[in-house]
Amino acid sequence: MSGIFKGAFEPNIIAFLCNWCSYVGADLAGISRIRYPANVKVVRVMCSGRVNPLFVIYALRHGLDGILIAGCHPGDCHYLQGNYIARRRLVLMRRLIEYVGIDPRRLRVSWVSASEGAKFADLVKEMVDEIKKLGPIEQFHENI
Amino acid sequence: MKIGVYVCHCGTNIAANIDVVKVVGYAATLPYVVVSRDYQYMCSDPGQELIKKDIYEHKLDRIVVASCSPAMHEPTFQKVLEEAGLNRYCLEMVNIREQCSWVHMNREEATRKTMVLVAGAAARAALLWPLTAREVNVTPTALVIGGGISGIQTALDIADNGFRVYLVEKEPSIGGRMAQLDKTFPTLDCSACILTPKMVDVSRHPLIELMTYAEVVDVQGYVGNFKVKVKKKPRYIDTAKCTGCGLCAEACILRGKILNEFDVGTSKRSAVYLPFPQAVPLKYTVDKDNCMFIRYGVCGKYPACKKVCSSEAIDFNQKEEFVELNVGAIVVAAGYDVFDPKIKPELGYGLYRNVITGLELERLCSASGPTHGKIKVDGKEPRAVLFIHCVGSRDAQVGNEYCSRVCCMYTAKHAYLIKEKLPNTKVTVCYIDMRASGKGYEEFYKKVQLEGVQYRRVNVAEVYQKGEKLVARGEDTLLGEPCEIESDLIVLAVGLTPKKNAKDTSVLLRIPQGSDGFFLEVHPKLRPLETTSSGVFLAGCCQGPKDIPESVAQASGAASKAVMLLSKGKVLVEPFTPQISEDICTGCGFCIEVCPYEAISFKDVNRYGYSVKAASVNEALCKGCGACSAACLSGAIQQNAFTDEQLLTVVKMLSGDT
Amino acid sequence: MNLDKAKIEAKKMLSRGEVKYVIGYEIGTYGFRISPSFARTPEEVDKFTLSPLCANNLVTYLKVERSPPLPKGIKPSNLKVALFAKGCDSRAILQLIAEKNLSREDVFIFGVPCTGRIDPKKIEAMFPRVVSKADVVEKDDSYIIMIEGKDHPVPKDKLIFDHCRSCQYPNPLVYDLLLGDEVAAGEDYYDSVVELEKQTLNERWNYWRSHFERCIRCNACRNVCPLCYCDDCILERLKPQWMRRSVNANDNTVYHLTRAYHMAGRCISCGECERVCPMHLPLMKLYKKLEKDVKELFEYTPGLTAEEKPLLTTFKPEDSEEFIK
Amino acid sequence: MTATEIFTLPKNRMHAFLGALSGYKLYAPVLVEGVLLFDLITDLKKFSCDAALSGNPVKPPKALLFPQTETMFRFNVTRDVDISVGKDNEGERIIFGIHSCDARSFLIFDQVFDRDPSDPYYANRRRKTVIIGIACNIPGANCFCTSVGGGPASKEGLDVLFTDLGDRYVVETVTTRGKVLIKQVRKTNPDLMAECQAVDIQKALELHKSAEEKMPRNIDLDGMPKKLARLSEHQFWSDISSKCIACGICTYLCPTCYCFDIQDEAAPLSANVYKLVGKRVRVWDSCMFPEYTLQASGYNPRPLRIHRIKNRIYHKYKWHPENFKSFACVGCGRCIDFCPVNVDIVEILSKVKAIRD
Repeated sequence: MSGIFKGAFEPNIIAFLCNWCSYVGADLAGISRIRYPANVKVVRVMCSGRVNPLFVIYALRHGLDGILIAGCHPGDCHYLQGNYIARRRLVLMRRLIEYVGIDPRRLRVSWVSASEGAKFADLVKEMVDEIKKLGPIEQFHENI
Repeated sequence: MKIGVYVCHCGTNIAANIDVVKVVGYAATLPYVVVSRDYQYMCSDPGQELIKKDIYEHKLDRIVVASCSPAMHEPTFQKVLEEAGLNRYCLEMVNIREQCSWVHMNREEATRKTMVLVAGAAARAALLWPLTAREVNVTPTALVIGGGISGIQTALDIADNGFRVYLVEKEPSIGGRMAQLDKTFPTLDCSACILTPKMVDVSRHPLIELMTYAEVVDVQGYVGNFKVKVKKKPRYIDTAKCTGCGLCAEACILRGKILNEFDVGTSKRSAVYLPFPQAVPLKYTVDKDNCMFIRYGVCGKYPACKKVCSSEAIDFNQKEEFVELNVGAIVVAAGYDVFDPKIKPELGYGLYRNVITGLELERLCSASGPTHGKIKVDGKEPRAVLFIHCVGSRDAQVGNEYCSRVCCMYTAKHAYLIKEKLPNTKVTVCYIDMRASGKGYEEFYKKVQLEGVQYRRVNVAEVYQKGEKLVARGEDTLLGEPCEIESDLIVLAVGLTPKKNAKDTSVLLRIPQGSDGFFLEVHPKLRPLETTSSGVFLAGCCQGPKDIPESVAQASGAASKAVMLLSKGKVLVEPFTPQISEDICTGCGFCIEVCPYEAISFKDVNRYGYSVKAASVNEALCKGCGACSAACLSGAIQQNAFTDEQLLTVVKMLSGDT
Repeated sequence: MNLDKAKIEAKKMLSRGEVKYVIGYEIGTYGFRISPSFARTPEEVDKFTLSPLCANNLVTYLKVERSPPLPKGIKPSNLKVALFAKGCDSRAILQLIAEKNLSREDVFIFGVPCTGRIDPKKIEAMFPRVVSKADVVEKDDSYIIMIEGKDHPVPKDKLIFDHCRSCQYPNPLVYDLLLGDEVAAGEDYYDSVVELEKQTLNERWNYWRSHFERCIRCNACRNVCPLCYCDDCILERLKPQWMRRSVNANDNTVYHLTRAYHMAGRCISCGECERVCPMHLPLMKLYKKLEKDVKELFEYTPGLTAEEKPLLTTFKPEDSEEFIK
Repeated sequence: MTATEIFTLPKNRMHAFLGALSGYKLYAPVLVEGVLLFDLITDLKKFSCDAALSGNPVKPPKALLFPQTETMFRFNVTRDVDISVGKDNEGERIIFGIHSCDARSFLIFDQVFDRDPSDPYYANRRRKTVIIGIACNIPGANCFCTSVGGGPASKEGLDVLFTDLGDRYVVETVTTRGKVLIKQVRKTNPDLMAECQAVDIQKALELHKSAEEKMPRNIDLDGMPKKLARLSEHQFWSDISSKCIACGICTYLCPTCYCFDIQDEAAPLSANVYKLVGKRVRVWDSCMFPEYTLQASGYNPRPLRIHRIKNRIYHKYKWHPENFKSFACVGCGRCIDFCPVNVDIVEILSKVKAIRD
């Protein structure tokens, strides 16, 4: 949790964005100067299909409060089908963490195209608000 | 391991919202970091020199640059590393402009985020290893989408450079908007006269394959090697046989019954038609939405057109065809739509017949237009004509905040033409701000005023009918008092908008649209012709409103960008192929299944004397998506530069933001 | 009797040198224990037994030490392995083939139609400290437990594995020799999973935590699993270290979540992981959940054919988007 | 060893007795989700004698002195490293309800961990732990303590020994430490324990004897080390090992297996100032895992189960005896009870004996 002001809970969220759509979309949000909270930190991958769902477990275990994974819209994948495969994996992973009692809202998957800068910004705002409500991830608290 | 960290101010773009100095101080404490500096403009020559010097002096192994988006300057800094003898893939960039300083206004938060990102980048950099980009050949052919003046110019320039060009136009003829114009400002030369020769050049050019009445429906592949699927809509006319004589149109039983799009509805045509006399190709087209025979299977006893066509060009059995094109570069010259004034009903368009748009006036003025150049309202010549500026431009209410940049001048041209044709008619122009910035424009504006055209700074609120007359009510913003202006004809200076299907095109080519809906260039100043998907360039109004000279200039620019790519003949493909640890691979074949390019296959490897199957990659086929790495259960297959370890170390670092 | 049929065939194959060995079951060293039995000679086949106690999924032996270092000059044998396989075991075989980790011609399968197996934890709780070798026969809806010549009839459902009750595939889906007549499938239910799904997030978390914190990470669940065939498991890797070595509720959770995700669309519900767990972790509640989700979301059931592509390597454009926006 | 003192304690006063052990952390067997485990008793109601008697806890008591995960020290790495060894704030502890076999396992641990140089983590806990045992009247199905020099009522490693006479316990102090403890209890609760009558002592001895006779598994291990020395290359090891699935149950649940692995576990603190905070942990390891002997080069001297099983047997019945004059096995039978594939150490040993050479 990144508390800038003492006490205030600032969710620490990691975002895996695909290089061709979502990362460009995030850049567009910047170019268009659309403001959104600083809680989300982006990791660039070539394709949402690169994201191994076990990254989610790893991130949660290391105390991240939320994980966002964004890729091209179904059908628009730069690599034809990466996002389709990612979708299956992540839908299952989300159900799995929910089943063991981790709030599934901590894992978000979205399709953000290169021209959806505004959507990306909204997505981040929404997710940050949501996770602020959920509070810091307690499950794996004693990290080290 | 020695890492250098470089944080860019980007003038104030970054420094204004991020405490760069603090970040640099922090970076110095990170593992392996031996140098950590900030600079005004890292991408500038001195900035680059700074990095090179450090690489030499401190024997740096890895470089972290925190600046703008890698989409912007990754190649720049990769080159720096190479010039200093480092492998270009030993660079890790941190996007602290587009994804930080430009979106986070709280300096403290933005700085904090930057520090954590830099920490992640440094950790990842330490785990990067040198890679060699692969060279792949470029298909020496270009695709130009859109046959307006921009597309035409682009196609001609590329072809004149000796490269094959496919020019795809969705209408039956090339020519685009310019073909609809009567005269062009400020020189008043006839639009057709300067455009038609170029159209003909296109049709005659040995290296240009013209595909009219066709649309791009799918684009796959990447810079240098795009696979494009084009849909050829059926014309129901065998273009090889059609002589363009026009007898079919004469004979068509729907003759004069169908609105003519080219004349923006100011005239009627047949179901089989030629958009305009100078059309290229000079081939007729059957409009399947209206043709009786196509709609109902019968047209009288026997379709009249078929009866009269001696060359038997009419063929109702034509089906739509799909053709696959391989091209190395794509230029998008998709053009624009004109603003639909119905969105502003207060101006009476569609309500009063004598409220028309500028484009409609163009057709009325045109000698080849429906009225052969005569301007009449209900058969009478208008005694007073009123022009209203900025319809659908600079107007937040309709969501177009931009200036369409051509309306002031084309209205001036219209006013002039009317004065020329009807010297006694009173011509008033209601403007908001007069913009005549182009070469010879201001002079033309003066000239028009001298012709007796009255310019009034009036903000028109509504238009209503008063007997025969139309009354425009508004506020004279110079006098600061309300005013009403009577006229017989009102011409709306409608603005330019993105094409209705711009979104589809954006998806098709994976090029972003700006907030205004026009396609987005990589950089508004320095890379106005390129898009974020490399190998795809922009020409003309699809990138934003332009007048003809600008469009032509940009078209030539885009052409030369494409030619640069094609003539280089090779492009570097990122070496983000996977590496396989054969001793870990279980041979389950998951990676083979998920690979969309069949780049992975089994090979027999010897494991302690046993022959076992293990995955093996064909780098030539691999496009580097990394799906295999995520599919692998044993972690045996790892994508270069995106290994589990390299990615997870970032996760770990970011997790430390507590 | 069916076992005899199998023994005859097994001896034949061994004496002809057609198989490396035959893997079956033999009465264990005490009480209700059953031991996997490797017959390398026709004589050793006589040890074989077949009873409701024979729960082990012998398919797991097709994956352990698949390529042991060979003495110089010795060539790896390419002989078949013959083994007994119940319905679930046969699905493991099919899944292994689908995942290219086994070829059909490498195994000879004695197909065992299965009416369910006895949960050793249950029977040893009911008959504690039984030293002498006991045996069990099935009779209608009950088991006759035979201890030191005394017979104790016990209703089946008191001793049978929970997951056997809802078994959908009691009959081998692939075999070379079927031992006995096919049996009827139980009805498909996920009561315990659904019941857990109904609880709140916190209740579920506490439920799993209370179990996971007991885990000693002995790896029995992983090693016994016929489909955990990586020679080098990512859970033991240090670069990157997916899971810390510390044994505590947190990292044990990581251990089981990782394994569970890796089993998604692959687990064939043989229940071995739960059977071998010395700490009584209700692992089948985890794996049944996966089975249920995979069925619901993708109409997919692993281990039914050798041709089907593994679930997570394929997709349908119309796949569920669920929460994705 | 001082002369023992013997008392009787009514069963229904057990809680009173345990309650009187103030100043100690009390560990005793409790049933958790059907699994018998040593646990810290914070609420005496949680504790039932019958549970404690129902058999050997699944997880051996070594876990209390040699936890599966031990934090050796914490570190804090910036440009330089600073290390802080945790303050030992563990008070005195009592392990109650331990069986004789498990108690003997501490003697074996002492041989390894509490000699010069001694392992501070283990030794420290060892010194602070009083061990109260309960004689086992009914051995478990796979018990063979008597074959490895122990017995169901062996006092080795115990400070106090309880024997269950049905409605009461015979409480016998074994060490001075035990004496002191009992004295303390009696001081605070004078009427709790009575001097033990001769008949009860007699009863207890009979129970001990009958338990010994009931011992289900017996094997004469005389000369085992030498025998093993001669069989190291024998074929039958491969028959033994073919069914092993190489899990860690036998070793983790073994009260005498003491192998461990050492790891640094750290996480970065990357906000504002960078530092790496973490700890060095010691975790149980098992010679049954391939990783156990895997070398950095990738070479593994014990690549196969046959090598590893052999190692386990040899360690317990050859090498350790040769070094310490006692088997590294207390005959608790856990490895047999919980092996999923019925690898039976007694059977293996009998086979070894049976081999003619």
